[in-house]
Amino acid sequence: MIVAGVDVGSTTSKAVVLDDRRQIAGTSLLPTGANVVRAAERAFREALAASKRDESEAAYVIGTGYGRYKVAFGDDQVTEIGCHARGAQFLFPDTRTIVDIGGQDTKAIRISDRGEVLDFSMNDKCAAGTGRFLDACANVIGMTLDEIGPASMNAQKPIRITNVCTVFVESEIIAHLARGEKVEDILRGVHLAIGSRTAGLVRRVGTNPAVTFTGGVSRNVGMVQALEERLGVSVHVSPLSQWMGALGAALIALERVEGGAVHRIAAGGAA
Amino acid sequence: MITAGVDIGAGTTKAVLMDDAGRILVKVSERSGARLDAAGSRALAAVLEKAGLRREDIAYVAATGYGRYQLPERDIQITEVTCHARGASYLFPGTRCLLDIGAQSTRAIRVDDAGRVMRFRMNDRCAAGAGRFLERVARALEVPLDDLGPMSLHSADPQAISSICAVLAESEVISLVTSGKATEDILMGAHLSIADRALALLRQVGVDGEVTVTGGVVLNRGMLTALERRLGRTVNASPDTVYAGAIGAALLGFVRLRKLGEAR
Amino acid sequence: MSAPLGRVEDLRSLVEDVTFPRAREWKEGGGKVVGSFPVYAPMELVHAAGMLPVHLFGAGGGVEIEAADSRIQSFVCSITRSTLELGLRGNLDAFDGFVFTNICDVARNLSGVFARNFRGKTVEYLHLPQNVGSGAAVDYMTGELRRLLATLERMGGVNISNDALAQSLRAFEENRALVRDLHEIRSKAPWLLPASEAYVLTRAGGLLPKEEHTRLLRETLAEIRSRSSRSMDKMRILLLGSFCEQPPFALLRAMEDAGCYVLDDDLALGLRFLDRPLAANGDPLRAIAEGFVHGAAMSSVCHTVRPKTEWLLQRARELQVDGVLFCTAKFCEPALYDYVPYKEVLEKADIPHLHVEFEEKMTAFEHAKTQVETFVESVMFG
Amino acid sequence: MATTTQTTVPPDLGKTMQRDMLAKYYGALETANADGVPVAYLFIPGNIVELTQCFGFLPVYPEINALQCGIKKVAGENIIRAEDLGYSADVCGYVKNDIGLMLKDRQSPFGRLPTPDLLVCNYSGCNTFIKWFEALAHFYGSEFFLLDIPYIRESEISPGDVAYVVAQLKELIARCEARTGVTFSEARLREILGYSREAEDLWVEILHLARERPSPFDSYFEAVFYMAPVNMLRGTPESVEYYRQVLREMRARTDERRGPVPEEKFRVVIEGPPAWPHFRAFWELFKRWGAVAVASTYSKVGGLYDQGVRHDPSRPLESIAEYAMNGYTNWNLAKRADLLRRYVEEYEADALVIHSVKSCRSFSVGQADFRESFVNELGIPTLMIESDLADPRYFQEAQLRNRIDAFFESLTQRRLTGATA
Repeated sequence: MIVAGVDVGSTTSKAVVLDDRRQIAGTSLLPTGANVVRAAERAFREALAASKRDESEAAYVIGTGYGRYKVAFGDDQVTEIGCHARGAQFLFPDTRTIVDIGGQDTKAIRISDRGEVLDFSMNDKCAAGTGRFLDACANVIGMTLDEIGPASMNAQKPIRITNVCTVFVESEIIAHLARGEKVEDILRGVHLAIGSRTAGLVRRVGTNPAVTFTGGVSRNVGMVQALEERLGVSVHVSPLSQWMGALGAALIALERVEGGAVHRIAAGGAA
Repeated sequence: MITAGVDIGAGTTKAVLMDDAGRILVKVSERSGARLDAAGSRALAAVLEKAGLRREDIAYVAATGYGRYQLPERDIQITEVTCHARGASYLFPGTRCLLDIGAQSTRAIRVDDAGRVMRFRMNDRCAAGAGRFLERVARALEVPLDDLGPMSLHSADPQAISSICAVLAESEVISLVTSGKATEDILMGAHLSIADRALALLRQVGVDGEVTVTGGVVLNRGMLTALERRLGRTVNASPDTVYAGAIGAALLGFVRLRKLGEAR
Repeated sequence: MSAPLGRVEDLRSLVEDVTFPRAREWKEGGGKVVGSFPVYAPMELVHAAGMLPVHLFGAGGGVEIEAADSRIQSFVCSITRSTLELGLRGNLDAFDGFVFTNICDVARNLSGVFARNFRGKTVEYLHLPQNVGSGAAVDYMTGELRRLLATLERMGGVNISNDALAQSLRAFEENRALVRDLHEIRSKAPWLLPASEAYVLTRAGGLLPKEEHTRLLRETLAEIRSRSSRSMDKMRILLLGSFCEQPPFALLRAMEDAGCYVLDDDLALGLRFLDRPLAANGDPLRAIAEGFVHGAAMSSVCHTVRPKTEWLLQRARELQVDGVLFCTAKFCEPALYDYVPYKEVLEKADIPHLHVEFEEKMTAFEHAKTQVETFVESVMFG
Repeated sequence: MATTTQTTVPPDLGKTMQRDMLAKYYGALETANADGVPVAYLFIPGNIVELTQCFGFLPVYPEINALQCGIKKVAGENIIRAEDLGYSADVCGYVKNDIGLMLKDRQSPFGRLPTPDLLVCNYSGCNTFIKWFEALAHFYGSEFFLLDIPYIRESEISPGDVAYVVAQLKELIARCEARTGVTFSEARLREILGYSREAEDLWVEILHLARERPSPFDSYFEAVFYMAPVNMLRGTPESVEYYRQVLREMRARTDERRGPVPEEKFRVVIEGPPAWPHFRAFWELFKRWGAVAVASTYSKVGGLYDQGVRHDPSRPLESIAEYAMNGYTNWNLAKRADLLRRYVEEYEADALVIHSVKSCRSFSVGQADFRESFVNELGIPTLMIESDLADPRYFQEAQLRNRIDAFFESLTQRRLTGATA
C-alpha cells in the first residue's frame, strides 16, 4: 500500500509517494506552467515512476498548494500550512516553529508537540511574493537564483535595503548599482531585508525553538544565514525542503488510511 | 549649427545629432551596461564617428535620462519628461498628451503645440512596474516576451485583473492560470489592466486631443490595442519614439543656444 | 557633551540621531523626559513640570523596521511604524511618558498600541478641539490641558504652580518669536537661508532644552543677517503636506539643488503651530487654549472656519511663488484629502503645482527628484 | 469538509417591511430639493438624526450610499472617477465612492440623492469624516457644522466632554432654527427619543438571541442588514414596529432551531467592516465551514446599545451626547479589546476573526496588536485577513480562501485531538 501528496505551487509542482512504513518511495519536481491540471497529473505519475509502484496501489492522495483544487484525482485537499507543519515535524521531531518562504506568500507556523497547527501568520499585502522579491533582485543584478545566496555571503559592508515592495526594490537596486555599490553588498542587504521581515512574522507566532525553514528558498544558503542572524536562533534545513508540502500531504494521507478512510476512487467515483 | 542629444537610460543609451533646420542627421542606440558614466560618452563618440564629425563641430550637447548627470561632455542636463515631450511632439506634431510606459514607471504628460510640458503626473509607488509586470506574466504563462502582444490579440474573453499593485496582479494571473483560463484571455486582461492604470494617470492631466505613446511598450501590438480599446480612439506610436528623449534634448539645445545668443 | 552646534551638518546629525543622546543625558542627570507625536502638543506644561519636552519625528532611515511591521499593516505611513519600532527596540527607554493628539486616526490608535506595549510608561491622548468655531472650545481645551497637567504632576510627584506655568509660557513665547523671525528671513531673502538649514534649526528645538535652543537661534540669526550671498535665477515655491512624517533631509537638499527656493513650508509644523503671540497675563492654560483655538497655523490636521483653499491662494500671492509643491508622505490621509481642493483652486488661478510622494526611510529618491527637476524646467523652459 | 448545500432562510415579513421603509425614504429624498424639504448630510457613528428631525430635515448618510454602491458593484467606477480628479489610491474607498457619485449625478442604486442644505459633520471615531465633509463643502458650497465628539480616552466619559458636546448641540439647534425657520420644541425631541429608546431595547434583545445554539441569525453578515433602521431611521414609530416583527421572527427561528447555515460548526466573533463589493463571496468563504458570527463590532459602529447606551427622553441633550461618544470606533483600543474578549466569552465563540480593511485605518490600526494579545495572552484562536470595505481591487479571493481554510482546518484538527492552544 502507498499514499501520495501532490503540491501544486505557483511556480513548481512536487509530489511524494510514501509507503506504509513512512519511507519515501518516490518524488518528482517540475515547473507548474500554464496547465495546472496536467502539471498535477505529471507530478503524480513521475513520482509513481520513481517509486516503481503502480497507481492501483495508491490508497489515498491529498492535494495541497495554490492549485490543490486542481488535483482532480486527489481524495482531499489540505492547505500548505497544515502540510508544511506535518512534514517539518516528521523530519525534525523537535520542530515547534516552521518558516516557509514560498513563491507567493511567506508563512510562520506554531505547532504543538503532536504537530497540530496552534497559530500561523502570513505576510502582509505589501510584503507579498518574497520568493519573487529574490527573483526580481537576481534578475536586475543579472545572476541566477542559485548564485545570489553564496554571492551575498562575502559582503563587506551590507547596504540597507529599505523597500518592502518587490516592484520598487528593483529601482532601489538600480540606484545603488548606478552609485557603484558592490553587488555582494547589495545582495547581502536584500537577504537581510527579507530576514528582518520574516523574523517579524515569526515573532508574531513566537520564536519557540526548534525552528525549521522549509520551501524552495531555504536552499539559498545566504537566506538561511540571514534568517538565523535576524531570529537569533539556528534553523533546521532539510535537502527535502522543496518537497515539504508534498511530504506533509502524503503523511496526512497515511494517517487518514490508518484512521479507516477509504480511497475515493476505489470506493467507486468522486464523492 | 549642430546639437547633440544623449539619452542615458538604465537599459539602453541613445544619441542623435540634429541641424538647425530640425533634421535628424544620425542616431545610435547601445546597451548602457553597468557603468552609466561610460555609456553616455561611448554613445556620443559613436554618433560623432557615424556622422564623420568631431566634438568641436557640435555647438551644444544636452544630456537626459537616468544617467544625465554622468556625461562629462554635456553643456546641460534636462529631465527625460521635458525631453520626451519635445521629442514626441517633433515626431508627431499634433501631440497633446504623451503616455510613456517604461519597465518601472509610467508617465503622463500634457504638452502645448510647441511640445512644452504643461502638466505631468508619474505613477504612484503602488502602481509601478508596468513593463516588469508583463515580463513576469510572460514567465508565469511560459510565453516568450515578443509573443505577448500578438498572442493577446486572439483573446475572445479577456480576464479582468483589477489589482493596482503589479505583485498582487501577478498573484491574480497565477490564480487565473490555476483556474484554467485560456492563456490569450489572461494576456489581454494583463494588457488591459496596464492600459487602465496608464489612462487613469493621463486623465489626471487631461486626456483630450491627440495621444502619443512612447517607451518599450510601443513595440507590443497587444499593448497598443488595449490602450486604443480603452481610450476609444487610435494613438500615435512608432519605433522611432524610442529616440524621443535624445531628439528632445537636441532640440532644447537649440532653444538654449538662441537664449545664449540673445544674451550676448 | 554634544558636538558644537551651529553648523548645519551638526544639527542634521543631532536631528537624525535615533538614540536621543540629549534625552539620555537629561535622564542620567535625574530629570524626566516626555515625548510627543510630531504635530502640535502643548509642551509648555511638560517644561513647567521640570521635564524635558521632546518632539518625536519617527526614525527617518535610522532603524531597520522588524518588529513593528507585524504590529502595523502595510497601508500605514512609515513614521507610525518607525516610532513603534524605536519603542520596541529600546531607543525610547529614557522617556517616561508620551503625548499623542488627534492628528489622524492612525496617530490616535498608535497611542493605544503604545499604552499596551509600554505599560511602564505614561501614555496620554489629548483630544484637541476641532470645532474651533464653537463658543465652548476654549473652556473645553482648558479642561483638557488641566487633565494633562494632573497627569504630569502625578508622573513627577510635583505640584505645578501658576507661576511655573507662566514662566514656561514666557520661555516658549520668546523661542517662538525667534522661530518666526527665522522663517520670515527665508520667505523675504531665501538666498540668505536655505529651507534645509531653517528646517534643522527648527527641528533642533524639538530635542534641545528650550533655553539652549533660544540661545542657538539668537546666535545663528545674527550670523544669517550678516551673510552676503546673492539671489540666483531659481523657481520660488511653497512646499505643503510634510507636517507630520518628514521627508529625508537629502531629498530637501536635492529639491533646492534642482533649482528651487522654498519660501515657506509646513515642515515640522508642530514646532511652529501657534502663529500669533499668546496673551501674557491671566490663566496660562487658558492663554494656550485661546492661542490654539483662535491662532493656530493652517494645517490638514485641524478643521478651520475659513476655507483652507482661501488661505492657500492668499499665501501663494503674498510670497509671489512660481508654483506650489505638494510633498506628501505615502499613505498620509489628511494631506492627500486636502490636495484635491487645493489642486482645483490653483488650476483656476493658473498657478503651476506638482504632487510628489516620499517615505521617511527612502534612500533612493530618483523618482521624486526627477519630478521636481521637470517641474522647474516646465516653468523655466515654459 | 464543510457541506456546500445551504438552506435559504424563508423570505420573512421583517425584510419586506425594511424594503418598504427604505423605498419610502429614498422616494422622499428623490423629490426633497424640488419640494424645498431641507436635507442634512450626517455620518452614522454618533448621528443626531433625532435632533435634525425636529426641524424637518431629511437625513442623507454618505456612508450608506457608499456601501450600497459596493454591494451593487458600482463602487469601482465611482472610485476611479474620484481618482481621475486627483484622489490618491491610498485614501478611503467610502470617500472616493461618494465623491465619484457626486461627480456623476448623485444617482445611487436606490434613487437619486438630493444636494445637502446642511453638512452636519458628527465627527465621532473617524478623523477622515472631517476631510470628507470639508471636501463636500468645497464642491457643493453648502453650510458646514462640525459637531466635535471627544474620543473616549479614559475608561469613562468625563463631565467636561459631555458639557462640550451639549454646548455644541445648543449651537446646532440655533443654526437649524435660523436655517429652517422652525422653532425648537423639546417636547417633540422627547417624543422622538422615546421611539429611538424602544427600537434600541428591541434591537439589543435580538442581538442577545445569538447566545443560543445554534444562533438564529448571523450577527455580522445578517446583522448589517437588520441594523439599518436603528442606525438611519431612528426616532420613528415604523422602526419600532419593524424591530418588534424581527424579534418575533428570530424567536421563531430559535424555537425551530433554525440558523443561517445547515449545521453550525464554528461560532466566531468578527471584528472589522465587511468586504461590501464581494459580500456574497466573502460570506461564502465562512459558510462553507459552517462558521457563524455570534457577535460583531461593525454592527456597533452606529451605537453600542448592547453595552447599555440608550437615548433617554428624560435627559435629551445629555443622552444624545453620551450616545454620540459611544460609537465602537470612538472607544480607545483597550476598551475595544476588552469588548472583543467579553463577546468571545458571553457568546461562547470558538475564535475571533479580524478583517483588516485598507480604507478604514480607524478600525484597522491596532488590530494586529489585538491579535498578538488574543492569541498569546488570552489563548483565543485568532485569524487576521485583509481586503477592503469599498474598493473591489483589494479583494484577492485565492489568498483569503487559503488563509480561512488553513484556520478552520487547524481548528478542526485541534478539536479532534483536544489540543490546547
